[in-house]
Amino acid sequence: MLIGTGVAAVAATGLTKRYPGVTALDEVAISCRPGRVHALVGENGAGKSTLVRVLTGNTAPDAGEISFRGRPVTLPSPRHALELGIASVHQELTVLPELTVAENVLLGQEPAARGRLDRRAGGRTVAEALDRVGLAGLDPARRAGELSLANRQLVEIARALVRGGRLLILDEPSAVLSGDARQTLFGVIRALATDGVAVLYISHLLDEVRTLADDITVLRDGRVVSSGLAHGYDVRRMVREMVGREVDLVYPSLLEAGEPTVLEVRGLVPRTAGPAPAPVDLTVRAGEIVGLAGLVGSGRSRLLRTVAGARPRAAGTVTVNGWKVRGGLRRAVAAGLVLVPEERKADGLVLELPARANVTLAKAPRGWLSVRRERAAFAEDQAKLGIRAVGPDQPTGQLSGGNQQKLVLAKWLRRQPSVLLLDEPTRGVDVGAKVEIYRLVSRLAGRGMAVLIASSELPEVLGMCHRVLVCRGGAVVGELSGEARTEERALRLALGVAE
Amino acid sequence: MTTLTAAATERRTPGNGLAGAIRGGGAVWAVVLAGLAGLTLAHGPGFWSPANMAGILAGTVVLGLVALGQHLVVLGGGIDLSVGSTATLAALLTAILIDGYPIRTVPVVLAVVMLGALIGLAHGLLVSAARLPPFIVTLATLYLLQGVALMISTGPAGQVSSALSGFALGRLGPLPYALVVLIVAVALVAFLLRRTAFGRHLRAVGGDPAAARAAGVRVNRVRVVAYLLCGALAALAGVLLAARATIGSPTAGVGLELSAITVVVLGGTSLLGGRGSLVGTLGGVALLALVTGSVTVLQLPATLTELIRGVVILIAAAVFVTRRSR
Amino acid sequence: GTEREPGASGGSGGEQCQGATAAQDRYRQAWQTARTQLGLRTLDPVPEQVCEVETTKYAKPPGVDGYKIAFAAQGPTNSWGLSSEEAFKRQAAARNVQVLYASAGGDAATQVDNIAQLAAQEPDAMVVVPMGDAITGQVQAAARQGIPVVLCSGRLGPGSGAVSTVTRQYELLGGMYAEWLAQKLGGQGKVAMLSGLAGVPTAEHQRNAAKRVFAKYPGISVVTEQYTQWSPTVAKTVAANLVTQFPDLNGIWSDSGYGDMGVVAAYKDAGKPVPPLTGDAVNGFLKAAKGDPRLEFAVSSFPPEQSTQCLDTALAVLNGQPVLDKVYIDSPSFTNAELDRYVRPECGDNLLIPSGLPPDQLRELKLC
Amino acid sequence: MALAPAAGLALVLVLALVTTPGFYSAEVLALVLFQVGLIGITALGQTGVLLVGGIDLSVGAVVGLTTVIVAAYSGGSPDRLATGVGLAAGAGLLVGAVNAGLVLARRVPPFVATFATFVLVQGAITAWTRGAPAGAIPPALAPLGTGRVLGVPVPAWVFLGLALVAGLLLARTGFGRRVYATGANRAATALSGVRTGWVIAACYLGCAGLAVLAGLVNAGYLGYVDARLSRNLDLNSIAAAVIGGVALTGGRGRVTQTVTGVVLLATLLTWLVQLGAGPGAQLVVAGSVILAAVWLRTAEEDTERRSW
Ligand SMILES: Nc1ncnc2c1ncn2[C@@H]1O[C@H](COP(=O)(O)OP(=O)(O)OP(=O)(O)O)[C@@H](O)[C@H]1O
Ligand SMILES: Nc1ncnc2c1ncn2[C@@H]1O[C@H](COP(=O)(O)OP(=O)(O)OP(=O)(O)O)[C@@H](O)[C@H]1O
Ligand SMILES: [Mg+2]
Ligand SMILES: [Mg+2]
Repeated sequence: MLIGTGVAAVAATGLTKRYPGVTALDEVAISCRPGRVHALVGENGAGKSTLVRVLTGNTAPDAGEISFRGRPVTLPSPRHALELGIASVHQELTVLPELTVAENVLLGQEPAARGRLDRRAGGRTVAEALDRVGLAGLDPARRAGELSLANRQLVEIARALVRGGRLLILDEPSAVLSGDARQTLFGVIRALATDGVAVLYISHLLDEVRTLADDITVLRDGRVVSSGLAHGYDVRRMVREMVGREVDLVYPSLLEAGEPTVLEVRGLVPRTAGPAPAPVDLTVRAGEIVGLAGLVGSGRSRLLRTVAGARPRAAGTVTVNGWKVRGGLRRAVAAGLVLVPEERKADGLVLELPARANVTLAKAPRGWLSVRRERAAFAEDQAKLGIRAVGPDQPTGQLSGGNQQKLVLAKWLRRQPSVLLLDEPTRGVDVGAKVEIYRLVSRLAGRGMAVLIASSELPEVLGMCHRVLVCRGGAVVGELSGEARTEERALRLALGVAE
Repeated sequence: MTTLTAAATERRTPGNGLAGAIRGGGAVWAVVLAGLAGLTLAHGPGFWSPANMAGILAGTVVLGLVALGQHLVVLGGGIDLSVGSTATLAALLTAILIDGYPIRTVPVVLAVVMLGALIGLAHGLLVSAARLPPFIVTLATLYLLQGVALMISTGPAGQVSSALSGFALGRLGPLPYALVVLIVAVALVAFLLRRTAFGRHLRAVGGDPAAARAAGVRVNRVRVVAYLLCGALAALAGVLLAARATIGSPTAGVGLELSAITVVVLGGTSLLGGRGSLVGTLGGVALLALVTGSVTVLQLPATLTELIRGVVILIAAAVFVTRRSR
Repeated sequence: GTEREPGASGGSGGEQCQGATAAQDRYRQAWQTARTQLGLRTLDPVPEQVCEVETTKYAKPPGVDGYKIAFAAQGPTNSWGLSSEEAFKRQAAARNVQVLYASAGGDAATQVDNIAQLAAQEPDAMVVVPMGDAITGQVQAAARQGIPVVLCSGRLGPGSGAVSTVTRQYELLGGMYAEWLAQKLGGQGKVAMLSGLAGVPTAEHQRNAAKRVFAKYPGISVVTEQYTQWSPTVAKTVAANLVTQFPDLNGIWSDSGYGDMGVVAAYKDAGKPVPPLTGDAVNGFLKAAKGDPRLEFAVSSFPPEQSTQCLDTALAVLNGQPVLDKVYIDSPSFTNAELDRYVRPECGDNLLIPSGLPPDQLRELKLC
Repeated sequence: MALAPAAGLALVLVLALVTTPGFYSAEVLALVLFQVGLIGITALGQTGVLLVGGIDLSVGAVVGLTTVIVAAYSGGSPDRLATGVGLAAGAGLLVGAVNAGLVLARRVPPFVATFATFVLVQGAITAWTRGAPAGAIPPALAPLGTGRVLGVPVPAWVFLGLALVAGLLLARTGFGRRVYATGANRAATALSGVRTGWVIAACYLGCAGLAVLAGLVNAGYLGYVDARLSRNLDLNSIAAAVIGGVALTGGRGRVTQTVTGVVLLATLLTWLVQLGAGPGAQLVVAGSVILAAVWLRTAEEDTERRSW
C-alpha cells in the first residue's frame, strides 16, 4: 500500500499552542489517512502529546484548523472528538484505579437499555476487547488499580478499541509494554489499518516506528521538521531531524570497573504479603554497572526498592562501603545509596513544585532556603545534565518526560551517592536524551560510582552493563557477563527454559 | 522486538477479601455489631423491644437520607456543607405551605423536594460550570439558606397534615413507617450507583476528572446530577423533619451536614472522591443512631454522653485502616 | 379533605376550660410582683387563660420502686442545664421517684430521638425540657401513647398534647425588661436588642414580647437587633460594635446575663459608661456590676430549679389530682438598687441567682 | 492571580462604604483588626495543616479547652497563670498529637480524625466541668486580648508577627519546602528522604499550639471562661484560608492568601454586625458575599484538579 485512499481521516493546518514560556505547537500541519499508520516522532517536549491533546479535544489550540474527513470541525471537548470517531490512548494513563477493568474499558460508552446498564452486552464487549489486546485471562471484575502498569496500558488500549473509531491515536502505548504485548499491539494496529482506520502512532522506540509506520512526521520544538513516506527514513535520519544534529547511537564504551566492592547485598528477602521469594545476593563494585533483567513482575523493582530501604525487608543485609545499612530509606541515603524510582511522576518528583525545588529536595536545608542559591544549583545541574526547561521556576509538571527524568537524577547526584539504583531510567525518554543518560551513567561509573540498573529494554541492559543479573520470581536466577551477554541467554534465563 | 518481557497473568493479591471488606465499609459494621452485642448483654430484652428498636431505627431515617445525598456528592469528588440548611428550609416550607390542609400534602412535598433539587442544581452549576470550589460554595449557601429560613420565620410556623405526621411517627412493631422512605432511597441510590452509567461516571469523575473527561464522560453533567440528587434528598429529609415535628421550625436541620459528612467518611468513602461504599455509609448512619440510642437505653450519666460519642467515633475511625500501598 | 385540620390532637386547648380563678389571680399577681420589684409604673400582663385539667384518667398507683418518670433534659451544656438536672434528681430522690434520663445536648433534633426512646421504655409520666418546636410531633406521639407529658422550662405551641406546662413565662421576662428600659429612659431613646440564638423559642418569645412593649413607646427606637448566642465572647464583640456605631445609645435590652458579661466588658474596654441594661441574673454579671456603681440594670431569672415543680406536677397528675395547664413560676426580679442582696461574691461566675440548690451541692458542683 | 482574593475584599469594603456610614473610622478599623487577630491566629495553623493535605476540625475545641484549663487551674490567681498556661499548652498539644497519630499511624482521614477529637475534647470538658466551668481568668492575661499598641489591638499584632513568621517559615525555609512537597506528593517526598510523617505531625502540633494561643487571646479578651466556646465547631479558620485560596487538597497556598482571606472574613463579620440586618438577612448577606468573593477569584489555572 503506497498511498491511502480517499480524503484524510484527520488533517490539521497551522495548529499553534502556546504555554507561558514555550510554544508547544508552532503552525503544525499533519494529515492521517485511512488505512495508514502515521508515526509521529520527536524529542521529549517536542509537542507530540500537545498535538494529541488538541486533536482529541482535550486542549483548545490558539490557532489553526482541524478537518475531519474533509469537513472542518471544532473540538470543544473530548466527547466531541469521540463522537466523531477519534479514539485515543493518552500518554498519561487515564485508567481509573478505583474502577474495575470492565468499567474502565466501557467508560463513557456503556451499553444501556432505558438507562439501565446492559451487563451482558457490556460483558461480551469487554471480553472481546480484552482478548484482542491479549488480556483474555484477566478477570474483568478486578480493580484496575491492582494491575501492573503494562496491563493498565492494555486496558486503556482495549477501551480505545471498543470505540471503534475512524482515527486511533496512540501516544507512547508501548513504553510500558513487554515484548509479547507489543507484538499483540502491533498486530491489532495492522488489522485496524487494514480495516481502513487511520492510526497516529507516537513512540520513542524508533526501530518499532520503522517496522510499523507507513508515514512519518518529525517534530522539533513544536514545528514539523519533515514529513513523508516511511521508506524515506532510517533511524539515523529520524534522530538527526529530531535532535537537529548528528547523534552517535552507540553505548558508551565500558571502562574497567574498580576493585573495592561498594554495594553488597546478602540474603535479602523483601517483606511480602504472599509467599516469600528466595533470598538475593549481589555485589556491585566501584565503577561497575550491573543490570537487572527479567520479565514484567519478575521482582526487579521490588528488589531495588528493598535495597534502597523504600520498602521493608524480611531478612538480609545491605552493606555500602563496608557499612551495614539498616532498614529505612533515610539510612540508605545517608550511607550513599539512592534510588531513581520507576514511576517518576508518582514517586520521583513533586510536579507542583518548581524545577529547582525538585533538584534540591533530597538535600533541602534545615534552616533558611536561598532561592538564589537554589536557582544557581539548578543552573549548574541544567548545564551538567542538559536539562531543557524554560527556567528554574518552571513547574516541574510542565517539563517533558526526559527532562523530568534528568531532574530526578540531578536530585540524587547532589547528594554525591556511592551507589545509584536506577529503575527503568529511560522509559518514555527520547533517543537523544537516552544517549545522554547513558553517557551520564557511564561517566558516573567512571568516577567510581556503583550502578545497578533495572530495565526492560534488553539491548540497553546488555549494552550498558558490565554484568547482567536475570530475575525470575523475585530471585536472581542467573548472571551473564563478558561474551555471555546475549539476548537469547537472557531470555532463556528469564523465562526459565533450559538451554 | 528485543524487549524482554512477557505479560504475566495477574494474580489476586492475598488478603484481598479482608482488605476489600474493609474498603467496602465492613469496619464500621464491625463496630456496629460489637455495639449491638454489648447492648444486648447489658440491656438485652429492653434493648430489643419493638418500641426501642423503632426508636433507634427512626433515628436513622433523616440522617440516612442526608448521608445518601452526601455520599453521592463526596463520591464525585465534591462536598456539600449546605445539606443541613437545605433540610431546615425544606422543613419550614413544608409546614408553612401545608398549613394543616391535608389536600396540599402531596403537592407541597413534591414542590419542596423539587426546590431541594433546584438548590442542588445551583450548587452543581456553580461547582462545575463556574468552577468554584465546592467547599466554599456550599459553605456560603449553608449561611444563605439558613438566613432565608430565618427571614421566613424566626419562630415555629405552619402545620403539617395529620396524614404526614402520622406516617412519620407511626410504626409497625419495630419498624417505623418512615423507614420505608429510607429503604426506597437507598435502593434508588444503590441502583444508580451499580446499574447505571451515571454511577460509574460519578466514580470516574471523583477519581480523576481529567481522565474521565478524556474518556468522554460528561463531567459537568455528572457533577450537577450528584448535587441535584443531594439537594433533593436533603429536602426530603427536611420534609420528614417537619412531619416528625408536625410544625415547621427555622432550626430543624441545624448541624446535619457534619453528621452526614462524618458518617460518609466513617463508612470508608474517600473525601478525595472516586472511592466509596454505600454499605459503609449506612453503617456509619447505624453507628451514630446506635450511639445516641444506647446512651439513653443504658441510662449513662449525662456528663459522659458526649465523651462516649467521641470515644466511639474515635475508635470506629481508628479501626478502619485503609492500607493502600501499591 | 380540603378542610384545614385543627392543630393536631388533644392537648391544653381552651375548649372546656375550668375557670381556674385562683390560678388566674396568681398569674396576674406574678406580673404585679415583678412590677413592684422593678419599681415600674405599669406592666400589663399578657392576656393568658389558665385552666384546670382533669387528670383522673392518668391516675395510677406507684410501682414497687415508686413511679418511673422520664426526664428529657437539656443536658449539662451550661450551668443552667446542670442545675436544672441536679434539682430534678434531688427532688426525685426525695419523692422516691425512679428517673429515666436523656440528655439532648441542647439540640432539638437529638431530643426528638430522646423522647421516642424514653417513650419506648414506658414511663409512668414524662417531663420534657423542650429544646425547640421540632419536638412537638414526638411529644404528641408520647401523649397519644397514654404517657402524661409535662413541659418544663419552656413551652410548645397549642396542641402539643402535654398535660401541663410548667415554666417561667417568657413574655413576663421579655416584657418587663422592655418596660423597665422604656420607663428608665422616660419613653425616649435609642435601644439595642441583644437576643440569644436566632430561631430558638427562648430567645424569640422574649424578643417578640419586648418588641410589643417598645411599640407602645413611640419615642423609643430600636436601632439594632443582634444575637449573642448566649456567649459572653460573642456578646462582647457585638457590644464593641455598638460602642463605636451608636455612641449615643441609651439602653440595651438583653435576654441574658451571659451576654451582659460581654457587654460590660466591651464598654469597660472602651472606657465608656454602660447604658441601662437588662438580662437574667448570672453571678458573673452581678460581680462585674458590683465593680461599677454607676451601672443601672434590671434583671430577673429563669430559675433552673423550676424542674422540681415540673416533677411535682407530674406526680400530681399520676395521683389524679387536677393540675393547671400552665403553671407559671415566680422568681424574684431586681435592679441595681438591690445588687448587694443578691450578688454572691464567693461563688463562681456561672452561678444563676438566686440559686435554689443547697450550699453543699453548690460546692460539690464547683459553682461556689 | 495574587490579586484575585483581594477583589473579594474590595467588594466587601465597597459594600461597607455604601451601606454603613462610619465603617471607615479608626474605631471600627480596630474592631476589624481585632477580629483579624482572633480568626487569623487559628487560620495560620489551619493553613499548615491544609498544606499537608489535612484539615483540623478540633481547633475550636482546643480554644475552649485552653480557657477552661487556665481558669480552673489558676482560679484567677496570677502566680498560677504560667503553670496554667503550661498545662493548657500540654493539653492542646496532646490533642494535636492524637490528631497526628490517628492520621499518620492509623491512616484515618483527617476529617474524621479531627472531628472525633473535637467531639471527644468537648465531651471531656463537659464530663470534667459538668457544663459549668469553674475558676477565673487571671487579669494578667487581659493585655493579650484587650490591649492596644499604637491603636492596634494586640491580637492583630500577634497575628501579624505570626503571619510573618509563618510566611517566612513556609516560603523561605527548608521546613516550608518539605511542607509543600509533602502536601503535593507525599510518596515522592518520602522517597526523597524527607520524614514526611514528622512534617505532617509538626503541622498538626503547630495548629494545636496556635489554637492554644488563640484560646489565651480569647480568655484575655473576655476575662471569663465562656462555656460555649468549645461547643463551636470553628469553621472560620478553615473558611478564611480557603476563601483566600489555599487548596483543600494540599500543597498549594500561601500565607499571604490566608491573610487576605482572614482580612476578608474579619471585615465581613464586622460589617455584618454594623449592618444590623436581623438574623436572616445577616446570614443571607454573609452567604452571598462569600459566593461573590469566590466568584471574583478567577477560575484557578488548574481547574480540572480535584479541589473542594
Ligand atoms: N499544561 C502545560 N503548561 C505549560 N507548558 C506545557 C503544558 N503542557 C505541555 N507543556 C510544554 O509544551 C511542550 C510540549 O510538551 P509535550 O508534552 O507535547 O511534549 P512531548 O513531545 O509529548 O514530549 P514527551 O516525549 O516527553 O512526551 C513542553 O515544552 C512542555 O513543557
Ligand atoms: N504483571 C504482574 N503480574 C503479577 N504480579 C505482578 C505484576 N507486576 C507486579 N507484580 C507483583 O509484584 C512483584 C514484583 O513486581 P515488580 O514491579 O518489582 O517487577 P518488575 O520486574 O520490576 O516489573 P516491572 O517491569 O513491571 O516493573 C511480583 O512478584 C508480583 O507479586
Ligand atoms: Mg508526550
Ligand atoms: Mg519495574
